[in-house]
Amino acid sequence: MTISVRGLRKSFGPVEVLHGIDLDLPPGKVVALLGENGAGKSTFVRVLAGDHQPDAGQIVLDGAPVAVRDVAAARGLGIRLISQEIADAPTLSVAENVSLGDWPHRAGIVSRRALHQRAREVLDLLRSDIDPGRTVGSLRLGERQIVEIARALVGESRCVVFDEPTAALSDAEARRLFAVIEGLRARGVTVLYITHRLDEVFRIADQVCVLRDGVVSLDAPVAEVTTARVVEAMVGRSVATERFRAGAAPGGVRLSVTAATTDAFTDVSFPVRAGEVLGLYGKIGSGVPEVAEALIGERRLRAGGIEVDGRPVRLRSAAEAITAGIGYLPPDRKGQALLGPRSVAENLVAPTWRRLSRGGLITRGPESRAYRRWHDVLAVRSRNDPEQGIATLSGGNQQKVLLGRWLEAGSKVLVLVEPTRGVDVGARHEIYRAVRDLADGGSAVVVASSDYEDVVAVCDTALVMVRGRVVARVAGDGVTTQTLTRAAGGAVHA
Amino acid sequence: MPETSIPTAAAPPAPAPAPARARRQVSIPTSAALLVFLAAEVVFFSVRSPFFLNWANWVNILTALAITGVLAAGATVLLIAGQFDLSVGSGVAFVGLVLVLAAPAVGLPLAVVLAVATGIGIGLLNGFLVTVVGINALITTLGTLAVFRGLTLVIGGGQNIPVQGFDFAIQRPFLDVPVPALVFLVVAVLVAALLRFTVFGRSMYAIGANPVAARLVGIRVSRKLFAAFTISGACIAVAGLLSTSQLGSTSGTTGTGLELAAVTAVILGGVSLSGGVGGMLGTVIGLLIVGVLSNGLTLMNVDSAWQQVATGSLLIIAVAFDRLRQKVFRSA
Amino acid sequence: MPETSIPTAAAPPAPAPAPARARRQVSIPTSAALLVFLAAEVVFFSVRSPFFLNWANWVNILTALAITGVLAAGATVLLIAGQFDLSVGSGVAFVGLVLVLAAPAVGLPLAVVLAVATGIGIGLLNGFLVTVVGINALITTLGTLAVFRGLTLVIGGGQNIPVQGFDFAIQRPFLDVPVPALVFLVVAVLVAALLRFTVFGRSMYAIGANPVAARLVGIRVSRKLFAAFTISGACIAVAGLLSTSQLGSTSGTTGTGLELAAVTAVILGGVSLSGGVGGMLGTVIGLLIVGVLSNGLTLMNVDSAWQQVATGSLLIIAVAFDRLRQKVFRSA
Amino acid sequence: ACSQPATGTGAAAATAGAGNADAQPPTPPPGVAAFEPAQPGSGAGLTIGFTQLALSAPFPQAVQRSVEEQAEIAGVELVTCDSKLDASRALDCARQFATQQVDGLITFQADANAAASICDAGPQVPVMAVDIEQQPCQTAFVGAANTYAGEVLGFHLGEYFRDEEGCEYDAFVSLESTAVGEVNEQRMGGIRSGFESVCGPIHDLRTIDTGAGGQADAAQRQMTDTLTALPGAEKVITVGINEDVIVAALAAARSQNRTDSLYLGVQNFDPANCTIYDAPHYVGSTAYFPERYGELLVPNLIRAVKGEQVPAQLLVPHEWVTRDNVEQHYPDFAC
Ligand SMILES: Nc1ncnc2c1ncn2[C@@H]1O[C@H](COP(=O)(O)OP(=O)(O)OP(=O)(O)O)[C@@H](O)[C@H]1O
Ligand SMILES: Nc1ncnc2c1ncn2[C@@H]1O[C@H](COP(=O)(O)OP(=O)(O)OP(=O)(O)O)[C@@H](O)[C@H]1O
Ligand SMILES: [Mg+2]
Ligand SMILES: [Mg+2]
Repeated sequence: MTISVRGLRKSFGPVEVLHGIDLDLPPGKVVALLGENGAGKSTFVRVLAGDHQPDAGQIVLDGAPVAVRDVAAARGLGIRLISQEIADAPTLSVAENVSLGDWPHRAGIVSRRALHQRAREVLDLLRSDIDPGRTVGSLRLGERQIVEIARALVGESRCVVFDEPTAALSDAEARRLFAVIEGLRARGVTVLYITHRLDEVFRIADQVCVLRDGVVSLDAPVAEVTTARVVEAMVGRSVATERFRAGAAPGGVRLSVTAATTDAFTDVSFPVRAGEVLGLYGKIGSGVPEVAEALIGERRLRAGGIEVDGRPVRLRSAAEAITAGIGYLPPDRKGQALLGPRSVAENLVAPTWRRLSRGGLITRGPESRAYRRWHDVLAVRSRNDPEQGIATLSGGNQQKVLLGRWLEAGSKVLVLVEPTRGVDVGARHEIYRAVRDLADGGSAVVVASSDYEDVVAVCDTALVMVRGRVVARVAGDGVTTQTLTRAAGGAVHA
Repeated sequence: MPETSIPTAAAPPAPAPAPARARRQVSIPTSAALLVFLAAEVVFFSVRSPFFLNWANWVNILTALAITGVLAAGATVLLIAGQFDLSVGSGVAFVGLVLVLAAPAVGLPLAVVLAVATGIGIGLLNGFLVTVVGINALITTLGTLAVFRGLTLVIGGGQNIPVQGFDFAIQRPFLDVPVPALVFLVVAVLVAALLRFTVFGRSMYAIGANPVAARLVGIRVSRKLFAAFTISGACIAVAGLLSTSQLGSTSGTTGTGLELAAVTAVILGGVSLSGGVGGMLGTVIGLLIVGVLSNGLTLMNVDSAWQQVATGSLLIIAVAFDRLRQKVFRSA
Repeated sequence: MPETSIPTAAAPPAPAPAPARARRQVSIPTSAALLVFLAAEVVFFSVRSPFFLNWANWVNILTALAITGVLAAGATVLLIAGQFDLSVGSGVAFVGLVLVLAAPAVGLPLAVVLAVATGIGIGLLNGFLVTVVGINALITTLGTLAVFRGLTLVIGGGQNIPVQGFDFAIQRPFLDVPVPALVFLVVAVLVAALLRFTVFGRSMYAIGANPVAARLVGIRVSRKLFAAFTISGACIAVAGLLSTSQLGSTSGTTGTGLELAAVTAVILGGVSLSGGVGGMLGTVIGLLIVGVLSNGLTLMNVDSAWQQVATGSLLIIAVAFDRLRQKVFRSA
Repeated sequence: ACSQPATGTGAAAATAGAGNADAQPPTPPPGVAAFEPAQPGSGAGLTIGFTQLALSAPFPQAVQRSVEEQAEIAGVELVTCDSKLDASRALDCARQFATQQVDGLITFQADANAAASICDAGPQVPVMAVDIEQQPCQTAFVGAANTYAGEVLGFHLGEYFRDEEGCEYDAFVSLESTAVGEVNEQRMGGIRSGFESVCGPIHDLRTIDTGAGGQADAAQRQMTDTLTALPGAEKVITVGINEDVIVAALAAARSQNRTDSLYLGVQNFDPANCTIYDAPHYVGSTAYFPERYGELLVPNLIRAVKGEQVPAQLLVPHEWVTRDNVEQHYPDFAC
């Protein structure tokens, strides 16, 4: 049976986001859905999954139009969505989250055993060793993403939609996900797969569909397309995969970490010079994000020290770190960075309120200047209204605004964790350029990422970490996909 | 009791950082900590009053908290789903009024049916306003709180009105325990089971923990919340019958402040304002902590003003005590 | 402790669902919708009562809501940051008591200083318990609510205690407007400016929107919240002085229920329970909607029971009305 | 004293502004008793349970202190339980006294209809009902003759208006508290009938509910609006369920410079409350002597416990107190 979409339209208030989408999703096929940030991918799949109601057009199942009144109805039809933003119940156990919404029960009585058994089974499918008894709130972002995915594998489904599932996954986790997707395809399930990582497309997709400004700009079998053509269809221009290297020779040491040790990593040392971009590359459990947390004062050092501009700093809180001239882009957009109900402008200048204020009084001028500047530099897709609620921006565009925060703050030391998570190809380059410009302006930048592309694209030097220890240090042209993955993979045991 | 152990599990690090606070706001005394507290109270009062430890007195304690307890049961379901019902107090008064006015006219049996229908009706009204119209629960139930208190005074003229032959609540079927206490126990067990073992119960937790997630996994949030408000309405009905029956009359002020008493017990028992955690057992302990205190202090002939001071401080100390436990526990 | 540090960070406990809930549950009547409502009230009462539209009566309305309004101002700041203060009502009574007891002993000027210190002290106590000890705001202020009501009764013996020569609040400095109304206006303007134009105000919104994110952009969340509770304490002090001076005395029941009246106005005015949205203007409109209604109904000699019914219904209708507007607007 | 001869019915007379010249003062009900302090040690070894109405109000507080005093003298052990104007709390109190095996009860509780259950739940011992009937278990009713007390106030208020103003007034504001149950109706209703017996049917009646037990804030707010709705009214008769609401009414008037327009008739007399007695038109109060209730309650309860007979009605000798006769009743009156 085929799911088809005909003339689908969707607006939010005055803004039309989808201008009539026509698409066929044949069974047993993996369809990659691509598009710039704000192209309408999530909105489209949310309509498909019954979470948004279309303003026009219809969803056709086996030739018969179906009404998808709400998510429950969509699930009834076998359509499941793993949404872009993690949507789980943090206070409940992994097992419950896996079965969230369709608990195994007899006459309304939940069977605890079945609950745990089921969780164990799907987690095994994903070869994950997360304990089903744990509270989801206590899991890493990546682990939570795994739980989200596991949820979609419970029970029978005809169509599973993944909205940027790998954004928070390690390569290893991603590989397991692909295996699972293979399995789904083999069972005749339709898979709709949203991503910004083109390599994934050619790895798993049978068909490529590109959304551009709310219309389908490309819909073809993978065999017939090239990366270049896909990118063209997405951004309307070709994007060279350039590398952004230091313009001038780096200056004096701005940030130096010596023999830093916490429960999550041991004996980590590195200097970062003014104008230098240092990459911290490592997969889950490598301790990379934890090093970043230590730099922002979210995690106390057990041993070792941190110096900024040669002055030792004791970082007991984010506030202290920021006062010491350190900026920090956290990995979890919704949970750690977004001021949900507030405006784009307010989110953008959040760390700089004080600086932009006069004696504690907000000054509109500098703020709107900051807004206009970064809105353009980062090519944020929005109504271009400073007062627009940031929650109404697409995931990727939210990410750009949050990065803009720290570019505006122009911190001496900038720590970026997963800076391009959920950001489209075009925008990636805007971000890399912005980071580089910042470094050239004399900042020391640390890019902590599990995505080697970030490191390769913009870092002068890179440390590879495995299970809390630095296992390799590469510099200059030594920073390549191969060296990074080999160093990191070397210590990975199946 | 997995749900109450959760916040501790996910408890934050370090002295004062704010997720800590965010967490702390939702973080709550585990039953363990509260039980210790309750035990302390019991020991204290046993020493101070010869009458405290005898069966009759414990029956009193249970009976005294029965009506608040029945309402707290409903409040527990709602609060776990992140909702409130502040209309329970005036609801009880209105149910009572309907009963006493209907009884002479249509006879007791039918009057009871009407009264129960009224209670459930109040729940349905709240549910409708919150889930269908989409008014937030606080405004809605603050509104219905005023409306039903007002109606009670308008119709009842602020008088207290007697009812004849409706005294089931002062019977003591067995072990010399009056009906209200027994009803409370039954309701508590039912709600505990509902929350712990049923799909409905689990979806309350899911909705409370994250309504967006609940929606995205296909839980029909509105319907479930509607049901939850209806349950609260049923509790109002039961409480109304108990109150009217054990007094043999109802008045304009019946039930004043019950909403706060109920919510206090629930929160003290470990349900967080932001929903998704806690359970009926905690609520029962919360009820006992408050109930035992006021019983014990009265036995010791402590002036009611001082009782308020004591209750307030205890509320704070009980939770502070748990915060402390958590810190020690963590840094240990 | 390290494992706990990530989850806390990674977990969107309260914050993340908040925006979603803010949209679905806690509706935010835009000032526009509420203003229409207020206008409707005004028109209605102008027609029904000859006394409604004259200046003296508007002065009454303002004066009548002054005390609630001052407290609502503090509540607005707190609620925007996702916090509560239920202790304001009994705080007012306690401040008044301190004043009337101290005045004869140490003289008025010093007594006033003591009273103000008391109010701010209550705020500091709440702030300390919430931000340092880490008890959630509801439990904390429910506790202090009981404690200070109790102390007021213990010390004041429930008596009505007069104070001599402290009648600044009945003066009418200009335009025949009594001091309380003027004080309220000043406080309202100050708080509005604080929220709208200062970094402090901004951080209140940020904390309410997402405490974790707020912390990570360098906001010292504990300190700010502590300050917010202190502001609420200052409002308690001011309200306490106004109330005592207006009545020329204070009693055990002074200020009962003010906390609910204040919170009602704030929520009605559009501040969401989950924090991060709303403002002082909304609160003022919320206060007026309630104040005008009760004034108008009293002018029409409507008995107070019916007034409760009317107020409750209106509360609901006002918000429902706005929900409707939003739905129509969205589907348009 | 009467300007014109009374004509026709009281009502007609009243509207004529004359008033009923030969109106008779209300007759005190049977059972008015004299205060008698308890005999020292007379109650040694006894325990008495005292269910209070609401310790947040001055009146019960005064009763409380007086009872404590007398219990002290008599050597009785006193256990208090506050019902906070809530019958179900009173019921809990009764249960608790049963477990505590007290020898006698003093019950001051608002809901007369709930008395049956409360009696049933309490210990089977002598019961003194304070101000509110506690059937079937009450041994004696002690305290205010509520209706009579109201009528006394109303009558003298009426007399004053008949003699001074020819029964002319602009409005009659009654500050009540439905929360205290029938006592409210008995006392406030008594005032009205007493007044009407002199000046005929009341016109321009404004009844204001001032919340549980009569709360100042509520009274002040509504009084302010009421005065606005009575522009130019210079004779506003103001009666209240307690002194708090009268103080509040004065505050409301003061803030509009209309203190002169309030003619005050007050329930109960608290010699300390000068705000009221210094008001320009303080007409008078019905004294309840709550500060002496103990002298009726304690000795008689002790007798009842010892099996002696006590009268079924022990009523407070209500007095009409004005600035002229106040020193007779309160020699140390200081205002
Ligand atoms: N609730 C909403 N209200 C208003 N506008 C919205 C809302 N949700 C999304 N939008 C807008 O619709 C457009 C498409 O958003 P959508 O989330 O579908 O983009 P996307 O393709 O998923 O981008 P990304 O790759 O960044 O996730 C964006 O411009 C966004 O601002
Ligand atoms: N009715 C609405 N009004 C305003 N904002 C909304 C509304 N519904 C959703 N949003 C916000 O718009 C944003 C994009 O829409 P949505 O929430 O459906 O996607 P998401 O789950 O946040 O992730 P994604 O980036 O994939 O869209 C979300 O962040 C959401 O908070
Ligand atoms: Mg998206
Ligand atoms: Mg999106």
